[in-house]
Order: sequence, then structure tokens, then C-alpha cells
Amino acid sequence: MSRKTDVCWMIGGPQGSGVDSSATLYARTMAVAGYWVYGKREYHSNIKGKHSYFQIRVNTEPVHSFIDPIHLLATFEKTTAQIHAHELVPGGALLYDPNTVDPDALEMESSVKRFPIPYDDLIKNMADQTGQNMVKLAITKNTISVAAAALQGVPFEAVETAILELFSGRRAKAIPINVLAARQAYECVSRLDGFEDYGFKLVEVSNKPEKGSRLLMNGAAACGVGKLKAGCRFQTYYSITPAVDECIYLEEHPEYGIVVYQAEDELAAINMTNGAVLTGARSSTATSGPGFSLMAEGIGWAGINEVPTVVFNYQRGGPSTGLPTRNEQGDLLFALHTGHGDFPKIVIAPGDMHECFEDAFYSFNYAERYQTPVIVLVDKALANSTQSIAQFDEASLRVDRGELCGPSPDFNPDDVKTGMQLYERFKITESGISPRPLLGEPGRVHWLTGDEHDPLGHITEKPEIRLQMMEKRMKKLDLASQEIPVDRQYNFYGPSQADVTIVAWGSTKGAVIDALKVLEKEHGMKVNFLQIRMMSPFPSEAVLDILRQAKTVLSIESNYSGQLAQLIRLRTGFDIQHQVLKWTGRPISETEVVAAVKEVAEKASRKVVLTCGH
Amino acid sequence: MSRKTDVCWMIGGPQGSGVDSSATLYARTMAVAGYWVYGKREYHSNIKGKHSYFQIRVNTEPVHSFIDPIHLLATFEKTTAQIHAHELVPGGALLYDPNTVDPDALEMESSVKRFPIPYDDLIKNMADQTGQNMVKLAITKNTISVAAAALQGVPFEAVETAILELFSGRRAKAIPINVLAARQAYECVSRLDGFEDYGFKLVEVSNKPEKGSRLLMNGAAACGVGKLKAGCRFQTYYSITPAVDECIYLEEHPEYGIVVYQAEDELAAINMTNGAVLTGARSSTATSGPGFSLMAEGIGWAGINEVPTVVFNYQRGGPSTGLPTRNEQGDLLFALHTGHGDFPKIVIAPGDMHECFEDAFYSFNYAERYQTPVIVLVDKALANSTQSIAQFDEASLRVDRGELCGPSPDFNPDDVKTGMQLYERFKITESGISPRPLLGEPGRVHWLTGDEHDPLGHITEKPEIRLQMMEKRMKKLDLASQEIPVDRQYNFYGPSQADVTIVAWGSTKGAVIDALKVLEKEHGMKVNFLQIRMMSPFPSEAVLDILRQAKTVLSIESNYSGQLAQLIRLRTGFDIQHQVLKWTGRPISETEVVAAVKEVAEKASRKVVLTCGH
Amino acid sequence: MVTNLQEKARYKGSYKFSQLKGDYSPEWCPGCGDFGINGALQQAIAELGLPPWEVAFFTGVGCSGKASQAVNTYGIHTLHGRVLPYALGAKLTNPNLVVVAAGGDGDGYGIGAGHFLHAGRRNVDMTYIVFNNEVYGLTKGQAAPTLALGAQPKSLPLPNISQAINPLAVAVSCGYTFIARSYAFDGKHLKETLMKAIEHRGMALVDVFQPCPTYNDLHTKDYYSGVVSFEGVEYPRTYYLEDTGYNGVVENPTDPAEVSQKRQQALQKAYEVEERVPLGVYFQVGLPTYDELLKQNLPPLREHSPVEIPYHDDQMKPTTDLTSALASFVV
Amino acid sequence: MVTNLQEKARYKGSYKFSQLKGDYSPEWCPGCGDFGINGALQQAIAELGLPPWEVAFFTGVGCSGKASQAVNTYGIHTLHGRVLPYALGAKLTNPNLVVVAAGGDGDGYGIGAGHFLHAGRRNVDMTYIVFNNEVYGLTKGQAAPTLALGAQPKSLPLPNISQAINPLAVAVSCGYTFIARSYAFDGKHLKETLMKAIEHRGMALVDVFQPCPTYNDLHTKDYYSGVVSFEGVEYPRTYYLEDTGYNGVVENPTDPAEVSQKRQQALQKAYEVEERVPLGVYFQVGLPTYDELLKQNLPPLREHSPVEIPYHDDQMKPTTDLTSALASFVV
Ligand SMILES: Cc1ncc(C[n+]2csc(CCOP(=O)(O)OP(=O)(O)O)c2C)c(N)n1
Ligand SMILES: Cc1ncc(C[n+]2csc(CCOP(=O)(O)OP(=O)(O)O)c2C)c(N)n1
Ligand code: SF4
Ligand code: SF4
Ligand SMILES: [Mg+2]
Ligand SMILES: [Mg+2]
Repeated sequence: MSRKTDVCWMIGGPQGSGVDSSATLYARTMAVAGYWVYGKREYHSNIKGKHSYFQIRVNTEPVHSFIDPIHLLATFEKTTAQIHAHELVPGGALLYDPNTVDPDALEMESSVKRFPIPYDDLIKNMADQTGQNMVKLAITKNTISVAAAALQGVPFEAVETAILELFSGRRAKAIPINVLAARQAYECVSRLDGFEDYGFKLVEVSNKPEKGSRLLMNGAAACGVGKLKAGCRFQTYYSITPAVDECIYLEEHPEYGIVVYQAEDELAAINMTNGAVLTGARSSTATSGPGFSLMAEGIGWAGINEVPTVVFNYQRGGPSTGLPTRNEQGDLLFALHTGHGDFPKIVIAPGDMHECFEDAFYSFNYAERYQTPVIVLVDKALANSTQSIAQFDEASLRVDRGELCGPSPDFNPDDVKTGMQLYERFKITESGISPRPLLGEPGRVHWLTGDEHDPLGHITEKPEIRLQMMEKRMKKLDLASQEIPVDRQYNFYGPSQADVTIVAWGSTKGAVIDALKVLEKEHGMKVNFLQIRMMSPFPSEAVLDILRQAKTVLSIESNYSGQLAQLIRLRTGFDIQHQVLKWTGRPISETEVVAAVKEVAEKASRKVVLTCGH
Repeated sequence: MSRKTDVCWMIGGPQGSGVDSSATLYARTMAVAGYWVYGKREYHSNIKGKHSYFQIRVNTEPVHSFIDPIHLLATFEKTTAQIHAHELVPGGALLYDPNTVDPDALEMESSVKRFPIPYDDLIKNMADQTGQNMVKLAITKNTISVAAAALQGVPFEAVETAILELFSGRRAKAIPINVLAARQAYECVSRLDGFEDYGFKLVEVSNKPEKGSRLLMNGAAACGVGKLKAGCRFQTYYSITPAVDECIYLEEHPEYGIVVYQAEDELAAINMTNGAVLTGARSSTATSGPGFSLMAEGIGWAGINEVPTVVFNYQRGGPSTGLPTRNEQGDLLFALHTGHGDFPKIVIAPGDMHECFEDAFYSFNYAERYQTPVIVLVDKALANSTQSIAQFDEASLRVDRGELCGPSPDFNPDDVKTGMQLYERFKITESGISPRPLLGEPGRVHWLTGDEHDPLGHITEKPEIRLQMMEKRMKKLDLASQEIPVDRQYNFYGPSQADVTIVAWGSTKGAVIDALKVLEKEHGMKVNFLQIRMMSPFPSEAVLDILRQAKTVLSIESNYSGQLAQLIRLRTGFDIQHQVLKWTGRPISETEVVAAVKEVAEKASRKVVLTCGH
Repeated sequence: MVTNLQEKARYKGSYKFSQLKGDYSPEWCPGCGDFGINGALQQAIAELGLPPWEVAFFTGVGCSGKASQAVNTYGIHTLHGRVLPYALGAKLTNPNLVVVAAGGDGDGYGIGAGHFLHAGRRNVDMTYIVFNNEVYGLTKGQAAPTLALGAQPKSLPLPNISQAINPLAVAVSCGYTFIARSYAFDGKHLKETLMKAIEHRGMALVDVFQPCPTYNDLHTKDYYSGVVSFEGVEYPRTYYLEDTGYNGVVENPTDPAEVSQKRQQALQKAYEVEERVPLGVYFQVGLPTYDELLKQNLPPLREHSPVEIPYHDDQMKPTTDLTSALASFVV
Repeated sequence: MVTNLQEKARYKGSYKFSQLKGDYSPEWCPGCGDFGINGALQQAIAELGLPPWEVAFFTGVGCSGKASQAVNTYGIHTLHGRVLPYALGAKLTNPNLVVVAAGGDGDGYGIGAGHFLHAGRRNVDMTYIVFNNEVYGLTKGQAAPTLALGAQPKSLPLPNISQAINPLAVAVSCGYTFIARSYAFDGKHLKETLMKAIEHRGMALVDVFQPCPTYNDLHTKDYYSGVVSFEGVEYPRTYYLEDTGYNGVVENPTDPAEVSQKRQQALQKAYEVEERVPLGVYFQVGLPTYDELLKQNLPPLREHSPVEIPYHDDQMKPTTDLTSALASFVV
């Protein structure tokens, strides 16, 4: 039987039972073996007990999304088997615990191969061999599930290396037992009926990436790394899923000296950030929907005071508490219009891990250069998905602190008056940007206020000053639009001429990128893809240009109302005729994109609603 | 000299010195004399000392706006004269205190008539006559200023009646002294040089409106009255200008039993309202920009729980604290998109006093019928302007409580189980509306949660339920769009065919309505006017129809970015080519509308920026 | 203490507390104190004989917040930190409801601290239960404002560098008229305390120590049910205030000296949690409730509660007469 | 009390407080206590000899909020209720700043109550001044949370039906390490109290009685400067705690007994405002500040403050080495 280049493994189980660690280990195993992986994580807003699962796609080429069918389902209790067995492709494999699962009672393809794993026996064996307590050993069930790698033709060394790498430091003492568990399971699987003719073994990777040349991480961490690189020194947060992952990542790196402050609420979080930024420390806050809703007022203060505050909003299922642990791209229009009154906001949305890193880095540059709040919209699918990627490109990065005036050159420490000199913080300038002093600098004394103000920062209600100040602030967006490199505003993929042009943003990028290939190779369709990264200022002209030339334009978004399509209409007048939408809280797969594009191409459907995924 | 049909009076002075009472008295005097009035109030965010002024336009016909030139400026100190004298028309009149003001030093038309009012003498006189303390009597300076009515040819009886009507109840004891002050001043003015040939005396009203047939009030009170009529029983607020005026009005009417609750912040205000609505009590909250920014999360909860909460946002100059006491229509796009995620909001914006009353009344109907939050956008100019209007039409009003299921018909007080029966609060229905139970009703036990939920209100993360619940909620907007009478969605004024079509909303309506007449009569221009009242659901088809037929479309708004024009583009794709914008915090006058329309018609200007007013 | 609850106690003995246990499973971790609190609340409601449909149970967001989903009364799962505003809004418009609010210590003392404080000022007749587990359970164990300086439960990578607030002392300082503390797994004491709180006319706080076995390994079930050694003698960790002769109830609310003395006593006691942990009623005083004071200001409320005042007829014509509302505007 | 302020006192005697008075007029009403407070603060800063540009003066929104506009230091007029988060953010990133926050009682104890409470927990080294006038001045005299139940200043149409909170007791209950009270028109005492607060290492609260002649006719200048008759003898309304032998300062912060005794004493004294009004330091204790504790957790802060840690070179190339940040991800 020919080996495959693309297979999908899934593990499921009650929350808190180690499904995540199992998936982490599996993904690393595959990466160690030279494959490229993409992992999707689904879990409930619950601590222990509810069903969660992790799906990992393994490919011989770089891969950016998941697919819906699964080839190998690893289970160690009943629920997962019941829920997911039907997703197995014909000839796929089910690993199950014969003590709890009766495969005959499952709804699944009859050709699925059944691999009973005698978990209890394996554990008992280990207990006998090591003298350790069976209850404590139960957690190794997760390691056992990973051993399914055997079925995929991956050598045991890869599993072992992955275990060694993962269980480092304090956790190193767990290595032997996990290696033992893995080995037992690996061997056990290899001996099972059907092992040999299981049809989804993987082709070995020919051009195996060099060891150490890649990263296996998720979007939340990629954002965190970008912040560290940018020199972020103060991050506030109030715990919330999924934003908290980035904060925990940063907390785990005290060696960089970043103060990660758990505030009493999101009002404190945003306003502390505003306060911190005034000292010149690059600062940001991270939150998700409900917390972001509480930040509107603080963001407005940063707007009128031209304060370079950076806000990360990790979108999740809304409205309200909504689906706290599920995916959505539902905050776009809110983010663009958050806060009463008109003030400039820069809103960007990374679409993959590299863009997470980059946008996190550049968000501070934008904030400081244009002296206005920057909102970065990540989505849960991007934040929580694991992907193997090339190392980040750090060499091309440059810090841009914008115009800083520095302490007064006239300052003489012996003459207190020179330190007390006033400074026009909000001087009216051609570009709208006024050189910025930092709190504590001698000779730069000025004021800030949420009220309209004069150049010194004193409250004013004079119409003539108001007129200028609004213009000064707002025109900074024009400058940003001109200066920010085009490829950080949008990306264009695929042939310049195509039958269908897809417009999408955020995490959906991966599925579209992967789908382009499939559509071409398997369905002979010419499809190209416009990814929007910068939502404000919006690259209106470029977008309109591209869309006007397109034959059939189709937008794909993870929200109910097609928010990007709305934004495009608002900014360009272009009315996208075909919308593919998903609002079940589950991310969009390559499979769904392919099917949706075909449906639109064939039936000219105005609206395609995606519903896949549990 | 021919008498006039339209004149404008102004009074100014330091805040806290009684300018408002003076204007109130003046306006009432004119109304008593049968005229129609429109009064605009400008003040600083300050308690005592800063310059404030009140401008009152008097007309023989109903009038809906102010004009920029003034015919009579009443002052009792220097600043007002200095700031405003230049606004006087040639032949206008300046009333001033010769002890503090030197008219020769003022920048003003040379033909302005000068009327020195010996305030101190008048007061001393009164002190002598009444034996009262001169310092206490100083406040009657305001009454004195009103006596300028003499110059406009209004009989003293009107002043006297107005005083009697205003100083009622506890304040009645101040009547004699104020009448005395007014009479003295009236007589004094009548004796002054130039009195006879002052050119802006008013024509007597021919068809004088019946006494008691009109109301003289402002928009904040009109909203309050509408709430009382609607049966609103619970109003929360956290003091903020200008929303607090409505709340104070309601507090002053304890006889209606409405609980007006001063919450600890706007988070409490919105969420208490949500809680109160659950019991079936019609409830609302009122706030302005900064407070509204804090309500995003609470509004979202009402959205997902289908709670009929009514929120009044009195717009003022933004962003942030902005211009707290000045006008702006800057929260439209924020209100439409407030709160993370997609949920249905009804957003309406009254344009005059009658619409304030109506929209306040109907907002509760909409909220209850469509079981979703309703946001009413008032603006400061509407809230704080005084106008004489016809009595409200109460007869046509009907309460619509939407679908209420009432207590279970199976309830038997002797059988506790019948009271404990569960109820599907969020039953999936064709229309999206599920009959609503109230807390405390037997046999209707159910749950509410900000999380996605099943029909009983239990948290669920099931994709298939999510799919339906989002649709169910969102489609209520379609229903609202169909059911709400067209004239409450938009109004169309003027000839069906015109050279210019104006689009505007909110308080600007009055200036446009008045300008239409002037443009026709004085400039021979055919202009019509589309006023948008319902912002969500948006009457897209009708608006597009009208705009497509229009020759030249021009929008007029009090904000920087042309938010209504943006909304129209978003909802219809129609790109308005001419925008008239004002963001100085001062409302738009009839004068400015006329000039702007002419400019656009003559020069095809893409953008006209208005700046009039101090 | 006078209560208006007697008339509500129509269903004493007519149903069992287990009937209040719904089908919805809150999915708390095994051994979580939340089970104990929810059970005790169900018992208190049943034992008081309240009609379940006249009970409105509001909760915040957190593990604790799910409690309202799992009790068969009207259950309102509000927003994180906002449970008190919701509960107050409902009670003020329909005082006929028995209103119980509950939430986590993060919810109530953290993000909700402002409302917590101000609810004391109003003295509305309702009960507020705080699930005090010292952590943010649902977001994986971050420090709650009840966690002591230097403490490091297993969920924290580094020791806590913020101090804890003293919620009982704060409650005293801002006017709560009933302040008690109990423990999640002392079912009887908790049930009785909750009954007292519900019966109290005015704003009642019940702070409940709640083990979170998943994240808080400092104050576990074993800790609370353990013993303290003091000068060689072993005492149970928790004890009842009443057993020590402590009386937190103000007998004569119009006597400032007594009020002051009982208040100081409560403040003092509130700080005695280091070694042995006192449970019981720290402070109680009978003052006019907000609902009562409202009636003084708003005459129609003397006859009808806000939700009852009529405003339309059968044909849905509004019946409110605007004469007095418009009086000052008519010209 | 150890302070790091000595090194900052570089400009003692080199400028006059009047040089801190800017051109901006806050336009307070004649007779407003805000003048007194702002003046005393300027004096305190000048007398301490602080470099004005190293002082960051944050205020909330209200009449009081305008104070920051009228002092020639860095002045930040923040949002209503949010002054503490702003101040904390600045202090934590640049501990070299002398941070003073101020605002109204509505601002701080009303909408800002949550931050007020939590700032106590952190013990950051800064000063917080509350302008206690019992009303919302700038919005025309509504009740602030400091207004007593039943009180009806001239701005209110009906008597206040909410209780007042006791801000000093709340401050004790949530960990403030310096708690004092003064009076707007007792310039000398206020200035000295502010100096002590600024010198204190840790979170300091100074609650200042502030007459609002425009809206509050209950507690006026006359009231505070008046006398109280007690058993026939007349006493001045206000008195200094220190004069009565009261000592609020904990001498040995590591002695729990002393801490507890001083705390209870403060709580007791906090309630003695009915007749005579005590001014002075109610409580002070020297505990490690948040800034210090942070250093324990974050090694780089031992050398640099957050704002000082370098992250790019002269060519603006970022210099942060990501090796350890990426270590666990490399494959
Ligand atoms: C505005 C907002 N911020 C953050 C969250 C995320 N969140 C959910 S529960 C929770 C804290 C839970 O802690 P606690 O209130 O102590 O309840 P517990 O889980 O311990 O019972 C947080 C921060 C949210 N839902 N809303
Ligand atoms: C979020 C928000 N809500 C309301 C307001 C309106 N507002 C301005 S000042 C103020 C209260 C002022 O009272 P206080 O804080 O006691 O200060 P004071 O004027 O008495 O000095 C309020 C409610 C606001 N600016 N922001
Ligand atoms: S995390 Fe803690 S509080 Fe939450 S359910 Fe589990 S044990 Fe209970
Ligand atoms: S209103 Fe009161 S607090 Fe405000 S400036 Fe006037 S006197 Fe001072
Ligand atoms: Mg908790
Ligand atoms: Mg105040």
C-alpha cells in the first residue's frame, strides 16, 4: 500500500485528563521525524470533565491548516470514540480501550481498522516493572496514545527524542516512565492485527528540515515572543480565555524583565497600560471580547492624548460571554469603532504565526510612530493552534520609536528653572505628529487630559483649537497608510488572473492557502487570495483595484455577519456577492474552503454556511 | 420702520450667574406673547466663572433652529460684550452696563444701537423701595436683561405673566421683586435714546396660538416625558453631562413612581437596568460618551439574553472626555457596533422634540417586541435646546409589550410542582421571537446566561444549537425592519424632485427644515431632505432609492468623519459626494446650512467644514 | 429580626431540596467546594419553604458562577463582576422576589469590588454569597484578592506579591447589615447561615471558604477539617463564633454605642483568621432597607411595587396622565 | 520610616512653591477647598525640594480633577475613576518618578472604588489624595459615597437614602500602609501630612475634607473651623490625633501584635467623626513595596527599572536575544 503525504490524527478525552500533553508530544514526535504539523485544539469552558480534543495534521510539506476527515483516532475512554468515530475516513484507524468501548456500537465506516489498546494491562505491566502506583501511572495513558505513531510508520526514536525534549528541567524525572509507556504501546500496536495493512502510513520526508531550524508553537506564544523582541516591558492583563495564554507565556519568562501585571479588571489593565506608556516603556495589554468591551473608554483616552498603547484582543465566540473557548472573528467592526467619538486607531490582524510575531513587533513601532493606540486582532484558532514553522526572521527587524524629543538641551541641573520649562506636547504640525516627551524628562513639562486641549495639554473648549486638534490627530492615519509597507497591509496569493478571488483574514488564512493548492491540483481551478492584514487605515484603493479585476469574489469569515465584507463595502463601496460564513465557534478547515469555493463556483451561492467540527 | 418676523436675542455671562434663568424667562415671555422660539445654550464644563451664553430666536411662525447673526445682545458684564458684540447685525442692539463696558472699545458694526442699562442704579432703586439687601438683589440683573423685550415691542404683560408662571410653588415669594426689576428695566429701556428707531421690533403674531396649546421645553425633558408615558419604572444613571438633565427631570417627578437610581458607575447602571427589565418593569439608563463606552459589555449581555433594555446615549463632543458640554454626533458608528460579537441592536436617533418624546415612548415597545437592546442617540444640541412646540400627540400611542407568555396556566398554588415547571425561554421560532416570561412567574422557571445557551437557557457549546441561536437572534432585526412604520425609520421633506438632496440626522434636522424654506424663498433653490431616524435596522432600500434619484446629494453632520455618510455607504454602497461637517462642538445653524448648500451647489465642494459659533 | 419572609414561607415541607437540583451539571471538579455551597443553598431555600419561582438566583462568572445554572429556581448567570447590579435591579423593581446573588472571590472582590462596596451603602434586602477559594478557578488558578501575600498555591509560578483584602472588614466599613462566614463543607452551619442571611432584612454578605482541590493546595478540605495545636492542645481548625459567647447581633439599632461596639468587635474578629478560623455571624443590625426608604421618596411605591404600577389599559392605550409632567412646560 | 526620597530632595530651597503655580486657572468656585489642597500640595513638593519634572501628578475627573492642570509638574488628567491605574502604570515602569494621584470622592470612592480597594493590596510607593466634599461637584452636587444617610445638602431634591462608606476603614481593610486625614483649609497640617505621605514608602492615602460652598451647605468652612460643645465646654471641631497621644505608626512591622493593635486602633478612630473630627496619621506601617517585591521575581529589574532595560542598538536593531524565549519551541 502506498504511503501518504498528509494524514490527520486526533485524540480526545475529558478536560484535565492530559489530552493536551498527549497532543503536544505527538506533534513534537512528528516534527522530530521531519514532518510538518498543524494542530487544532478544542475545549470547553470548564476545568475538568467536559469533552475536549486535539487534532493534528501531519504532512511532508509545510501545512497551515487542518482538514476535517481523520485517519487515526486515539481514545482512552468512551465519549471520544462515540463523538468522533464517524469522522474517520474509510480505512482509518481507531485506537480504543476494549474495557470501555465496544467498536460495534459506534457509528463509523465499516472499513475502519480497530486497534484495541489494553491500557490497564499496559499500566499494570509498568507498575509491575517499576513498582510505581497504578493510579499515578494512569496519566501515562496519554503517552500511550501517542505511540500510535507506530501506525504511521514513524520510528520509535522520534517518540523518545520528543519525550526527552519535552520533559526537561523539573519534569525530567518523568522521562523514564513515559519512555517506558510509549515503548510498550508502540510495540503493542505494532503487534496488533491490521497493523501491517493500515493504509495511512506516512511517506518519509525526503528533504528533512535541519534539526533546530523550525519552531513548533502556537499563535499566542508567537505574539508573546514578538512583544519580547519589541522590548515590551509592561504587560497588564485580567485573566481571560484565550488571551491569558500569551500572558502566562510572558510570565514564564522573567529573565526578560517584563512586568506582567494581573490587574483587578480590564479597566485597570487598559488604563495602567496608558499610564505606563507615558514613561516611555513599551507597554501593552491583552484581552478577549468581554474584557475588550470594557476597554473602550481607556482606548479613547489614549487616542485623544496620542498615547502609543498596544492592545491585543484575542477574539473568541461572542456576543457576551458567548463561547469562551471557541473561535470567532466577531470583533472586527467593534474594534474599528470602539470608543465614543472620532479618533485614530490602527487595527491589524495577523493571519499566521509569523505574522503574529511580526505584528506584535511592529505594533509598538506603529503605536510610537503614529502616537495612537494600536489594536491587534488575533483569533482563538490562531492563538491556540500549534504549527511547525520556519524560525522567525529577526534580522530585518528595526525598532522605530517615532519622534521623541528627549530631555531639553537647555537643561542645567543647577538651574531648576531650566528643568521646569514647559513644552508643547501637542504642537500642531504638518504631519500631525508632535515630538513626544516622556514623563520625568527635564524641561519638557506639559499636561495630558482626556478633554480637548491646546498644544501644552491644557483643557480648552475653543472652537478654533478644537478644529485643528481633531484634524491633527486624524491625519496621522493618512501618514500611516502611506508609510506602512504594502505587504503588511495586505497579501496577495496565487495567480494574478483567476476564476475565483477569495478574501479572508486572520486564522482562516492558513486554510485558504492550503486550499488554493488543492483547488488547483485536484479540481483544476484557478483561485487567488487577498488577505487583509491592516483594517485601519484600510488599504482601500489597492483592495478595490484587486476586487474590481476579479471575476468572482468570495469572502470567507468566522462570524455571522461577514464583518470584513462589511468593512470592504464601507471603505470601497465594493459589495462582495458571495460570502462563506461560519459561526459555530469551530475554525474553518481546508476541506471546508475547498468545498465552499466549489459550491460558489458551481452554484453561484450567495451565502455558504459552514458547520463542520464538534 | 417695518417690524420683523424673525429676530435673535442673546444673553451671556459667567457660569452660575443666572444666564440660564434669564433665557428661560425671556423665552417664556416671547411664547406668552404668542411667538415661536428656539433657544440654544452654550456653556463650559465648569461650575462657576467661565463664559456661557444662551441665544434665543423668536419668530412669528414655528421655528426649529437658530441663526448665527444676533439682533439683540443682553450683557451685564464685560466678557460677553467683548466676545459677542461682533455677531450683532447692523442696526442691532447692545444692552450693556456702562460701569463695566465701553462700547467704543468693542469690535462691532458701527450701526449697532447702544443701550446702556444702569444695573447698579436699578438695583439700588429696588433696594430703596423694598428695603432688601443689594447683594441679594444682584441676581435680578437677569430679570433686567429680559426686559429687553421692550425693544422688541413685546408688551410688559407678557413679561409679567412669564414671571408669574415661572416662579411657582416654593419660588413664588420671589415674584414681587422680579416683577419690580423687570418693570423698572422695561421702563428704563423704553426711555433710552434710540428705542424708537430700533429696527428689529417684532410683528405681532396674527394667528396667536391658543394659551396652553404649546410646550416650551428641551429635548432632554421631552425624552423624560416619553419615558413616563411609556411606563418606565426604573431609570439608572451615573451623573454625566448632558444625560443627567433627563435624570434630574425624572427625579423631580416622584409622583409617577419611577425609581431613579444614581448608580456607582455606568457598569452598574447598565447591568442594573438589565436586571430590572427581567422582572417586567420597563427600565432604561441614560448616559453620554464616556459612560456609554463603559456599557458595551452590558449591552452585549442584553443582546444574547434577548433582554429589552433601553439605553439613551446623549452624545457630546468626543473622543474621551472631549468637550463635555458641547454638541457632537460622534457616537453613531460606535453605538451601532458596540460590544464584541454579533448581536441585534436597534439604534434610533430622534431629530426634534416630538421625535424625542415618540422615540422615548416607542423605544420600550421596540425593546419588548424584538426583545433586544434599543439604543437611542440624542445629541447635546437637541437635549439642551429649548423650543416652543405643539403639544404631544398622545392619542395615537399604543403600548406594545411584545410576546409575554404570562404565568403558566397549569399553575396550581397547592401543587408546588406546577410552579416549578421549566419553560423554554429561548424556544426556536419562525420569527426569532420567543414568548417571554418574567422573573417570579410560576411555572416558567428558566435560566439566563451570557454564554451561548439552549432553549431553557442552559449553557451549551454545541455547534448545532449555536448555529440556530445566532440566526434566531439576528433575524429579529429583519422583522423590526418590516414592522416598524416607515416614517419612524426616515422622513422625507420638500419636493420630490430637487436640485439638491440633503441627508442629515439628529438635532441638525431643525436647521435643515428651516433652511429649506430660506433656500427656496430667498435663493430660489429646490432642495429636499432625507432625515434618517432608524440607524439599525437600516432602511437600506428606501434610502438607496431616494439617493439614486437625487441629483446632488449632500450630507450634513456634526462630526469629523461623516459617520452617517459612512453608514449609508456600508448599508447601501452609495457614496455621498458632498459632505458638510462640523466638529467644533457647536451646533449647526440655519445660516450655515443655507450657506453650505449654496456652496456645494455653486462650487461642487466635496467637503465643507463649518466653524461658526463661540 | 423582623422579616417579610414569613408570608413567603408558603411551601414549608411541600418539597424536598433535591427537587431544586436540576438536570444541568455544572461540571465542577471532584471534591470542589462548590458542590457543598450549592447543596446548602438548595437546602436553605427548601427549608424556608420558599416558592422556587419567586427566588431569583443571580451569579457572576467563574466556576462558582455556574451555580445558578444548576438550581431549579430562576437562575441568572450574569457577567463577570456584575452580579450585584443585576440582583439589585431585579429586587428594586420587584421586591416580592427573594433575591440571592453569588459569585467567586475574583468576581466579587476582584473585578466586582466597586459594586461589592457600594451594595453595602444601599442596604437592599437581599443576600450575597461569595465563594472564597483564593483563586480564579475558571481561568486556571491565578491569585484572587483573598490570597495572602507570599502565598503560592500550586497554580502560581511565583509567590503572590499582592496583599489580601479582608472582605469582612470591608463589608463592615461600607455598611453591610449582615456579615457572616461559613465553610463549604460544613453543610449544616452553611445552610443555617444562609437561612439567616435570607431572613435578614437588608444587605447580607456570606463569605464561604471553598476548597478548590484543583488549584489551591494551601487551604484544602484537609486544612479546614484539620486541627490547630496551641500550647500543646489540639483544636479543630474552624469553630463557631456563637460557641465562644460572641454575639454579633445589634439588639438596639438606635443605640449608637451598641452599634459602634458591635462594629468594632466585628472588625477585630475579622482579622482572626490566621490560626483558628471563626465561622458564624460577625455582625448584624436592623436598619431601614433601601426599598423602604424609596417609599418615603416616591408616593406611588407605597401602594404598588415598581413593576406593578399600571400604565396602560386593556386596549394597550397608555394611561399615564402627563399633566403634572408637562405642567411647567405648558405655554 | 526609611525613604528613597532623600536623594530626590536635590532642590530644597532652590525654588518657591509659587513657581509651581501655572498659568492655567482651574476656575474653581470662590471659597472652594480645592484651592487649599492644591496650594498645600505645591508647598509640600517645594518644601521637599523635589525636581518638579520628576513629579507626575495624576488626577481623576471632577472639579478636583482639574488640579493636575494647575500645577507645573507633569500633570495628567486621566479618566473619571481611573486615576489610580494610570498612576500605578507610570510608577511601576519608572520607579524614579514621584507619583502623586488625586481625585474627588466620587472619582475615588464612587466609580473608582474597585481600584481604590485594589491599590491597597499592591502597596506601590505612591500617594493618593482624595478631595472629600461629599458631593459630585462637577456634575452639580449629586451625593458622593461619603455623604451620610439622610443628609440633604442644598443640591439634593430629596434626602440621601444611601449610607456613606468609611473610606479610612476601607483603606485599612485592604492594605494601605499609610492612612491619614486632613482638611483643605488647614494649610500647615495638610502640607505636612502630604509631605509625610510622599515620604512614606508604600501606598499612602490622604483623605482631605474639602468644603464645596456651591453644593454642600452641611460641611462648610464654617463647620470645620467651628466649635463643638460637649458638656458645656467648647472644643474646636477639628483636632490633631498626635495631640491626644495617638500614635498610628507601627514601630516594628514584623511584630504581628503591634500591627494588629495599631490596625484596630485605626479602625476605631476612623469611626470617630460624628462630633469632633480627628486629623492626622491614623495608621502607618513599613512593608516591602510592590516595586521591591517585583525585583525578587524579575532578575533584570535588580539592575534597571523597566523603562531603562535596553532593547535596541544605535541602528535601532533590536538587541533582545530570543534564545531562552524560543527554547521550548525549537525542533
Ligand atoms: C470581563 C471579563 N473578564 C474576564 C473574564 C474571564 N473570567 C471568567 S471566570 C474568571 C475568574 C473566576 O474566578 P472567581 O470569580 O474567583 O470564580 P471561581 O472560578 O474561582 O469560582 C475570569 C477572570 C470574563 N468572563 N469577563
Ligand atoms: C465615565 C464617566 N462618567 C461620568 C462622568 C461625568 N463626571 C464628571 S466629574 C463627575 C463627578 C465629580 O465628582 P467627584 O469625583 O466627587 O469630584 P468633585 O467634582 O466633587 O471634585 C462625573 C460623574 C465622566 N466624566 N466619566
Ligand atoms: S477549578 Fe477549583 S473552583 Fe473550579 S470547579 Fe475545579 S475545584 Fe472547583
Ligand atoms: S462645585 Fe464645589 S467642588 Fe466644584 S469648584 Fe465649586 S465649590 Fe469647588
Ligand atoms: Mg475564586
Ligand atoms: Mg466630590
